[in-house]
Amino acid sequence: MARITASVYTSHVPAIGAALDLGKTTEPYWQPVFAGYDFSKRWFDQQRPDVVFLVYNDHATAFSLDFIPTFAIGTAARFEPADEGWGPRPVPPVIGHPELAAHIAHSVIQDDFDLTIVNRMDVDHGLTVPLSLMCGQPEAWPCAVIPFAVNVVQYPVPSGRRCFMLGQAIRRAVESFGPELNVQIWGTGGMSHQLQGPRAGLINREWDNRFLDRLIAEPDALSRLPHDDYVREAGSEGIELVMWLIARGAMADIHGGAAPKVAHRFYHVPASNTAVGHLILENS
Amino acid sequence: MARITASVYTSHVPAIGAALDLGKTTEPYWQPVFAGYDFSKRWFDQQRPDVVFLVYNDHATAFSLDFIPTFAIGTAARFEPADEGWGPRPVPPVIGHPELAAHIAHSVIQDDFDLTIVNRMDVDHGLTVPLSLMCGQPEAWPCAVIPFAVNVVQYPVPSGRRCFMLGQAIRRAVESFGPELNVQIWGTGGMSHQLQGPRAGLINREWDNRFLDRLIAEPDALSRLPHDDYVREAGSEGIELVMWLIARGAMADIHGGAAPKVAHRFYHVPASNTAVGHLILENS
Amino acid sequence: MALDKPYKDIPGTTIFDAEQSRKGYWLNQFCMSLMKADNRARFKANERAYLDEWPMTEAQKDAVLARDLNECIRLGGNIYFLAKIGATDGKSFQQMAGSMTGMTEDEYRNMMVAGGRSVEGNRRIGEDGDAQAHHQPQGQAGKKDQ
Amino acid sequence: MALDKPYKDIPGTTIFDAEQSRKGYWLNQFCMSLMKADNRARFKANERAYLDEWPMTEAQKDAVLARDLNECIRLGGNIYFLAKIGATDGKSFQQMAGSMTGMTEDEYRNMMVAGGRSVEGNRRIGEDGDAQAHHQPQGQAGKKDQ
Ligand SMILES: [Fe+3]
Ligand SMILES: [Fe+3]
Repeated sequence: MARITASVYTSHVPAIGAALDLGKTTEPYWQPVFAGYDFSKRWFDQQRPDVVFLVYNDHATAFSLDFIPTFAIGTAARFEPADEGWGPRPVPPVIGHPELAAHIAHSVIQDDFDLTIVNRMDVDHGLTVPLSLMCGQPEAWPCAVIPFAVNVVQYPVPSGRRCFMLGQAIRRAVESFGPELNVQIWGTGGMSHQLQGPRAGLINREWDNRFLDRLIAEPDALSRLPHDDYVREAGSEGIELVMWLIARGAMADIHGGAAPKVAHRFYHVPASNTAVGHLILENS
Repeated sequence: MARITASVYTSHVPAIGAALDLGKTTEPYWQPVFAGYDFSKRWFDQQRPDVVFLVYNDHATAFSLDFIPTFAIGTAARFEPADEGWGPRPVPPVIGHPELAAHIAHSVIQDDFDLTIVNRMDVDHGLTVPLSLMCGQPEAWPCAVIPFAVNVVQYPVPSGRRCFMLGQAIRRAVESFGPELNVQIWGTGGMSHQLQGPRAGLINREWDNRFLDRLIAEPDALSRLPHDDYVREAGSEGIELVMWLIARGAMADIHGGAAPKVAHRFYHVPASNTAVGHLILENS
Repeated sequence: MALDKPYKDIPGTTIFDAEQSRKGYWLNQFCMSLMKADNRARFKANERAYLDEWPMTEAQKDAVLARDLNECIRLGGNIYFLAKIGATDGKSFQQMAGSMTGMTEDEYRNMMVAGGRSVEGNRRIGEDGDAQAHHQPQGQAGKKDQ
Repeated sequence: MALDKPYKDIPGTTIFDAEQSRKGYWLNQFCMSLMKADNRARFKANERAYLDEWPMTEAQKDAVLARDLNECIRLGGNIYFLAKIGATDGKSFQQMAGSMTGMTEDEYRNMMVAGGRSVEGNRRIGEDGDAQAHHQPQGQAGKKDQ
């Protein structure tokens, strides 16, 4: 039986990818950011997941305004890093897990989540930067990845509550998959940032850390936070944090299990325009 | 305030479109089919709706396997009739209603339906044949049309129950739109038909008529019918009937209003491979 | 997979689910390509050469060349995609659907005019309806080949 | 429209909803076109001519030519789409974001290194934070033009 063993939460700032790709990780500006992931890389290496179910958002890369899916699951065998206007990141292609992805799609749609199934798409920094942060710079990514894209660009975006419920459905789906698999679920994006208008550069350290506290200790209550709070308190792009609730909803304690172990927690300001938050939760 | 005044249900057989486009409507084979819509055309002409919210499915036309949205709402200003391999049907372009469509998308997504928003797509016979049946062959379609595409091609497709709940959310959305508009909602596809395998040509007259009875009188109970019953009893493509439940869910009686008036009911076998069913329900 | 797939025991019927879709991905995408007039012309000029441009299995290519729609469906094809081959050949949906039963065009058309195929005996594999495996092919078209 | 849009009273912030999206459709689709190297080259060779290929409003074209991102956003642009213009110009997200505040690159970068912009006074229109309309432009870059 496939099992979700852990969840990982992390910002996916494009400048982090650029810093990594251009060899700037030891510069004074970037060193503290990457230091926050030293533990994570060792941890990931020990965990050896077979599959990462990676929740992220597309940033006007694979999806233009012609087509805006609220939730899209990638069921293809392979996804190429996208050219976001600077050329594709020099990272390996993403190898999918079509069988598990199709199984999850089947189960979750029967659970009344109206997914869009995607068999061809390129993946942008939202997906590849978290992989780089957790896996470093390997020749090939060490595991299969199922891309799961959430619309957080055009409003209305799905509510935190909807995301949290979806995470629960994903857990049911994974645990009904026959083959023995070690599956992790990652929620990416956030933390506080705003990339537009005279309010650009907003950072709310207190709010972010309270979000991390509550994500660990009271995710159910946190999932009821309205969008308005995210935008007002954590910036217009802080809304990406709803995606973390998908990963959190898939953890064992939401389904009657024991509380997760906090394996790692990290917070740093800034990376480019953004506060970097990062959390690793293990199921016992 | 915008109001849903009536719902229309009809099969959308491609051969009906071909018969119409090729001037065969008076041939003995086709005459009884079109006769069933004589009342409907007069009725439609009297009703003069401003907008038709048209629920249909795409038949591997706008959506290939690259991209399979469970529910897709067309928010564009205009949609062209698609070339399905025989050249586009000689019918007018479909003029959308971007404001109402965007309003419905906003409202329904906030109601936890995970729509895909589509700003560019061609529309196939699933959408244009019902328009032809109800409006005849005008120079321009007499009202705006919001295309709403449901995946009933690749399993799992949304359940009847999910569709019925969605109809209710659509009603709430329409009735919260400020401008005064006469809106109809149409559910298309079905009735019994199977286009594949040694069981092709299946027709289940008793089941179809029972479906019509129950759609009128006990839609809530009907919406709980599992997919399996549709396929087993009404053929593999009979599953399209779940789309009728979206239109039915948007009627007033589901929201505490009076039972709808059955303005018209029609059933005929065959049109090509398919049983033709048709129903008009008016809110009082 | 412990999924709810009750539709596996319906005779003469293949439900196009994610499993079939994966199997038939390139077959179906090839079919989609026939929505463009250029591609239809290139396909008709040399079917084999056109098919060889696609990463389909040999079995899928053979089934397309033979216009064996039952085999195409078994190999992951979906009827709405396969219909683009029919459109290229100038065939109607009724001709395509009929071709999967073993009936001649007239036989199938007459069955439909008479009210279509009955569901009796065709609900579950193991009953005795005309869509059951042991009654195939059903009509004269298939019998000619035997 | 009686929709729940509580986000209308946040200072210096435009939420990209269906209304903005409709307004900015062609502006944003123009931006998407810059993801192809060919189009970037054509745009750079003659910006005005390239823009004239798109059914954008004159105001949208002018805002793009002036690289006035605040105006682009007001006219329906979304930052992730507009970022393709920045990429074409070789600008980072930090440079683009900073350009909307009236600060110089250094001023904005220093603000971020010092912990970013505070939310105090910037939650609601009518408070007195630095993102409020009556404090624009915030830095030296904007002041030069006045
Ligand atoms: Fe992001
Ligand atoms: Fe249909």
